[in-house]
Amino acid sequence: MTRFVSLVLLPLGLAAIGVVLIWTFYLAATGEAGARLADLALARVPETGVSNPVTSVLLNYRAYDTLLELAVLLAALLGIWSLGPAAPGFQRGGEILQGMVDWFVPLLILAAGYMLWVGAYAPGGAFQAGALLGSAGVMLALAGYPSAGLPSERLLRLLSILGILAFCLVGLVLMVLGLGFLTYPPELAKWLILLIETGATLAIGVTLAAAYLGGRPDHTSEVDAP
Amino acid sequence: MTTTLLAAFDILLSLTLLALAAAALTSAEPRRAVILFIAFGLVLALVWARLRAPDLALAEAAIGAGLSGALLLAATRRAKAHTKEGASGSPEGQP
Amino acid sequence: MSPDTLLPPAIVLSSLLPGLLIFFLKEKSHRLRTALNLGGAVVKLTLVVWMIKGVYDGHEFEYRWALAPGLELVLSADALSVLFVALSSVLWLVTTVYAIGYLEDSPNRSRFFGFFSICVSATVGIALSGNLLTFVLFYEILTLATYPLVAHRGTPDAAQGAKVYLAYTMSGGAVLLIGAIGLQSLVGPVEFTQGGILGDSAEALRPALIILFFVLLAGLGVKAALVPLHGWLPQAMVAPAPVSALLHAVAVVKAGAFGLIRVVYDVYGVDFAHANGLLFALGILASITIVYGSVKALTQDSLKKRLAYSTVSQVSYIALGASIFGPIATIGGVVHLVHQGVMKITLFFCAGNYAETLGIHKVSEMDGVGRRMPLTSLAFTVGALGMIGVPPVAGFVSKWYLGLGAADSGANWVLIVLVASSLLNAAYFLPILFRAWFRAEPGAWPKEHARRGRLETAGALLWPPVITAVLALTAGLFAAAPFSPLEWAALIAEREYGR
Amino acid sequence: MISTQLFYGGGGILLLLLGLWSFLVHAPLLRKLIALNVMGAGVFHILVATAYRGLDTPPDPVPHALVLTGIVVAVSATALALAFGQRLDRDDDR
Amino acid sequence: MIDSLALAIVAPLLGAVVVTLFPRHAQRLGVAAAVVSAAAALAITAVVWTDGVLRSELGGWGVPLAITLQADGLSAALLGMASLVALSVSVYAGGYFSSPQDGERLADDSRSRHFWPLWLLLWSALNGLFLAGDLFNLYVTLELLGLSAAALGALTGSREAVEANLRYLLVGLLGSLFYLLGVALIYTAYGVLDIGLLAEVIAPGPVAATAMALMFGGLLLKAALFPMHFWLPPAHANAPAPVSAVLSALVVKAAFYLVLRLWLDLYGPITPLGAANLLGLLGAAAVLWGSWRALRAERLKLLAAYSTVAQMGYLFIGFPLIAATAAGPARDNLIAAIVLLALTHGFAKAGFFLAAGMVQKTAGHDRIDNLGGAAQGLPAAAFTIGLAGVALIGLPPSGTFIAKWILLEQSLILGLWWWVLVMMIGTLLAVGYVFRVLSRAFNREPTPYRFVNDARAEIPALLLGALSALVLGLAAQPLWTLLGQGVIG
Repeated sequence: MTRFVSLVLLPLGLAAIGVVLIWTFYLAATGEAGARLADLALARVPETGVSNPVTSVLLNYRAYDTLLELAVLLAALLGIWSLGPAAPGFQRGGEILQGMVDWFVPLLILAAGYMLWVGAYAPGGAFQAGALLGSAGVMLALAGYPSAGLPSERLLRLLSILGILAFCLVGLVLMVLGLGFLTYPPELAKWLILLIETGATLAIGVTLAAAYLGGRPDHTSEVDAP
Repeated sequence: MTTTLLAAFDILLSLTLLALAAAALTSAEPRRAVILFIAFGLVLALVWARLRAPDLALAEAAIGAGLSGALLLAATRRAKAHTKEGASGSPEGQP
Repeated sequence: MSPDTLLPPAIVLSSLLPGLLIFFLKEKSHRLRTALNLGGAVVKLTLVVWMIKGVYDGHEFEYRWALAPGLELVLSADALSVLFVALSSVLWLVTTVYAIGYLEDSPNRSRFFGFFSICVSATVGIALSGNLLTFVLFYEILTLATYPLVAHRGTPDAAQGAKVYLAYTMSGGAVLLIGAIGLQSLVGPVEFTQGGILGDSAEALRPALIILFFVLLAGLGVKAALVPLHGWLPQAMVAPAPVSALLHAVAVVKAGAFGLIRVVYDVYGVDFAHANGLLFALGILASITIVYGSVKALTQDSLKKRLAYSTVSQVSYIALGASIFGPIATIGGVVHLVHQGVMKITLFFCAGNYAETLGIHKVSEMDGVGRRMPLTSLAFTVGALGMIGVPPVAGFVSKWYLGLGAADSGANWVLIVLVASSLLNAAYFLPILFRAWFRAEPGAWPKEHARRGRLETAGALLWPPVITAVLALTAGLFAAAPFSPLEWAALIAEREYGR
Repeated sequence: MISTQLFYGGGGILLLLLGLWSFLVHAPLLRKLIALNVMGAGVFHILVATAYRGLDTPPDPVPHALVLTGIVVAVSATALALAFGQRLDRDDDR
Repeated sequence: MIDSLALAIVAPLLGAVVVTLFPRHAQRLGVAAAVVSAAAALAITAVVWTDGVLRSELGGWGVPLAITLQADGLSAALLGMASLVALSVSVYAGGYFSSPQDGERLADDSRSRHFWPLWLLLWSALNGLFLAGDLFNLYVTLELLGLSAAALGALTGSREAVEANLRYLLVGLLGSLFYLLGVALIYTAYGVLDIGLLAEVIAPGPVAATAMALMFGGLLLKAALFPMHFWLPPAHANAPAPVSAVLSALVVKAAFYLVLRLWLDLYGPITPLGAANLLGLLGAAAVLWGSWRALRAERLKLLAAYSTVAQMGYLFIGFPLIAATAAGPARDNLIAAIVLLALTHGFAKAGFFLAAGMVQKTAGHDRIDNLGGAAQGLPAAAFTIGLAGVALIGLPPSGTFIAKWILLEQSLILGLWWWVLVMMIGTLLAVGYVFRVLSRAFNREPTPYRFVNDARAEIPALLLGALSALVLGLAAQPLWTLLGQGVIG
């Protein structure tokens, strides 16, 4: 009976929904929306301080979305920490993996730096860079480093909020200066974005690596005992 | 000519994508499902590169396929360890 | 805002604020609590006296507060509301004194007196309601505030009684709410107006209006304990005696009866109600209740239960008065609002005294109690004779006007009801009096408490029934004096009939 | 260009439905998470298709930015859900 | 120029940052951040009240490129309620997590550390959601809300709590995806994300209808509208009391707010009556089913959770009434009544859960049938439950009474008597479940009567109860003034 539902009835229902969705998507795509926001967004890219349009949107037009997104990452990390300590570390990887890691991790970190810088005018940016940093952490964890190369808890906490902190401080300072929250002056935009992106990259990197460990770093007790 | 070629490419890519998705979703063996999911993510990155979204292709490859995949893989490993040890799991479960 | 505007809310607040403060008092703060209780009661009484004089002189007391667009809280005073306010304020003062004595050294008094004060505030609010919304609002608050009093003792009996009470009154409240909103959705905000509010719209909406009348009747009938909605009242007698006094005389059943009077006279208008047979239906219902309550009272051995069924019966005199077309019967009904209250509270105080002093709960245990507790028994006798309708106690006056009004409007069947009911009253009260005065004292009382002082029981328990008994006598003897309940009821009837 | 949009948009919808089916049918947490991720990928795919404006015109950067945000949210949620699962497993072990 | 809208979101966010940085001082810093956050949000409510709608286009790009924040009367009303509830919960939490409890696993100190940053993130998401004027931005706030809420709900650490909140997390993600799909469709069709701009161009038709179905579907899942409520009772009943309060009073309310917002701003005018009737029908089912289950619940917090299911139902019964009423004062009254209902329930349910937490802590459990002594020994908590109960039932003088009166009156005027029937049955069932609890406060054993036993926990709860049962009922008129800013009139 359940098999019948899951293999016949449900797919039939979903297929019906699919037909409606495809039809409406067809209507939507062929309707009169035209260029949508594309032309406007592209036209003003030169004013944003970066030349990669996606970065313009992420860090300038819709920077506020990105701020909240960093908050989502932080929430996930804090949630993971609240659920308990990390699982016991993996067994130390073999010699070959060790050797690879010694090569690979510095390379990933370098690549992350490059990705961060290049994001201003070419594909890349804080998220991709942060992801590379996070991958470096995953590598280290796989190779058997129990803390995935992450620093002490105090520093880890600092790094994980760096993106939000940079965003909020820049936003508030600009607001107090009378420009409005997250309204960059064009001549400074490039550097402010880079500043925020640097913070965000570090935050994303450590967050993803810490999330991979799946729990509070196990040196909690020694660092943060009351 | 190029349009036809492109169309063929589009169809091939999409079919691969859907096939990988379907395979990942129907695979009952966790590890296999996750590996198929990673492959799916990588092909998706390729499709997005084709759709002129290189930023997204990079992000999907690194985050969607890479890190999510790594997270899920780690979970399968833990789950395996858990089912091995968990056979004798005590019911009270309180420290 | 002039004093005239603020007087009605001030009367409500005079008991509400002390009540709220009392909740926060520690159990031991006996004096402060007593001071708040009595202070509130005295302030309230003073304000009420001021209001009586004002209404008599034709002042308009009206306070309006917008709750939401189209929904107004209106507190105002007309002759009818002043009558009810005066009744509840006087009896509240007496009951507070009684309750202080009754609950001496028992637990959770802060909780008790807090809700007790809210109860009276709600009753006064009902009395002063200037529109149906306000009436419903205070009516529901009254239900809510009496629940903790009924449940106060925490025994399984009390829990059960409270549950039944709640089930009845909340359902009644819901029905009343529907009726009130239904009426408002038809004719707009329902402001109580002498002669009714329907005016020209009445004919077009007649069927809906008639249905709504019965909906309102069902809602109000629960508190007024009309048969078959009376079931909660005998069950609720498990409450402490001062609460019974409150339920039966001061607040709850009175709120229902008062609501019926309001709906008949100031919402529908007596002419419309008469023309469409609504009065007749109400009269039938009231008559059935009167007879049924009395018959049930006959067989109760529990003293409080017998008194409870007596209430079922007696409160319906008020409804009966409202249901007879003509000012004389109206006088009888309205004045019974006061008379029944004064007499019934006396009876419950006395029942409480018997229970507290000698442990007597049953009629069959009352042999010779008159000699042991003469003052209490004297008060009880006055109340009982009044209920039967023996002159010169107040009850006689009510019945006299009811009968006269019925004869005057040609409703002779009502006379039969009155006579039958009086005979039944006599049948269940006279044996009690006989036992109390003419039977010999038993060897030992069921559970006699140590005597305190020279009096037959504690002073705070003894004087309230004596005072209310004297009031019941006075109201009968000096019925024709100015500002007597009867005169006031006549004023109300005159204004309602506009003649 | 419209046809490409429609083609890939349709693909996105199919992914979404496949994922939804799997989410509803399969109980294990891991499979539910893969299903949610495939569903998310479907929605992102639709946005990427919407952004596409042909080989010669630069695409709309706004949906791209939205998708980037979405990807990060998705990985955060996956990580958190896995931590929940891990916690439950650990409780079983004890 | 101070952008008070951005400030209301940044204040709790920075608070979360600070408590993350200094976990050892989480308690003190957290309460301080709560005070600042509440002040920032209440300032918005006050300014909207006096000066009208506030609007801010972040980044200085102007619509359609920029994300707008907007506070009209509706946002301001919910923001105000949320701030007061959140502040009370913060004060309460300060005491709650600092004393040991039965059945809790994590050390309390560590629970407090985890509570504060997540809670402030959740608060930030709430403020962001109430102020957002952009469809995609709403998606991000929804995700932030969902993730932090699920993590907070699992803080008790019991297996039931973790399981229930994992389910809540997954359901929330599914809902968000539906919502996002709707947004994608909207963007494909209309090319804008700003709600104000979209309102100008959106037209009735299959695209708008499908987008609405998708977005509403996702949001209703999050609002736990029957039959999508299955996740709520276990998640809310097993969370720590201050978290339960937030989840029931604010988080589901946020999803409802969004439905109402989209309905009023976008979809109401272009949607057939049938859709509104469907919402009403589900609402009615929620009222009946939720109340019934609350009546049968054995645990106090489970009862409260089912009551939330029921109370959310009332809110949705408003939609068919709004849809059937022509624009004008009557419709405005309905809208205001629904908002009033939502606000009252927010205060009442928060107070209820906080008080329930006190009772549970004292008794060591929350099985209703065995609560006697604990309830009588905690007059303030019992009183709070009483006040909140008055509001849940809809007795005067609670805000619910006024709101229900308006809803009932309009139903009768429209001749839609079946909604009346549902509301009255729900009300009577609520009498049943509320008094089932209250009857436990009357016990034979005398207890040393002290009204307030733990001021830090009881006073906030009591104030919330009083707000719902007294203030909102007797002083609801200002809500009409507030909603007059851009919503009604």
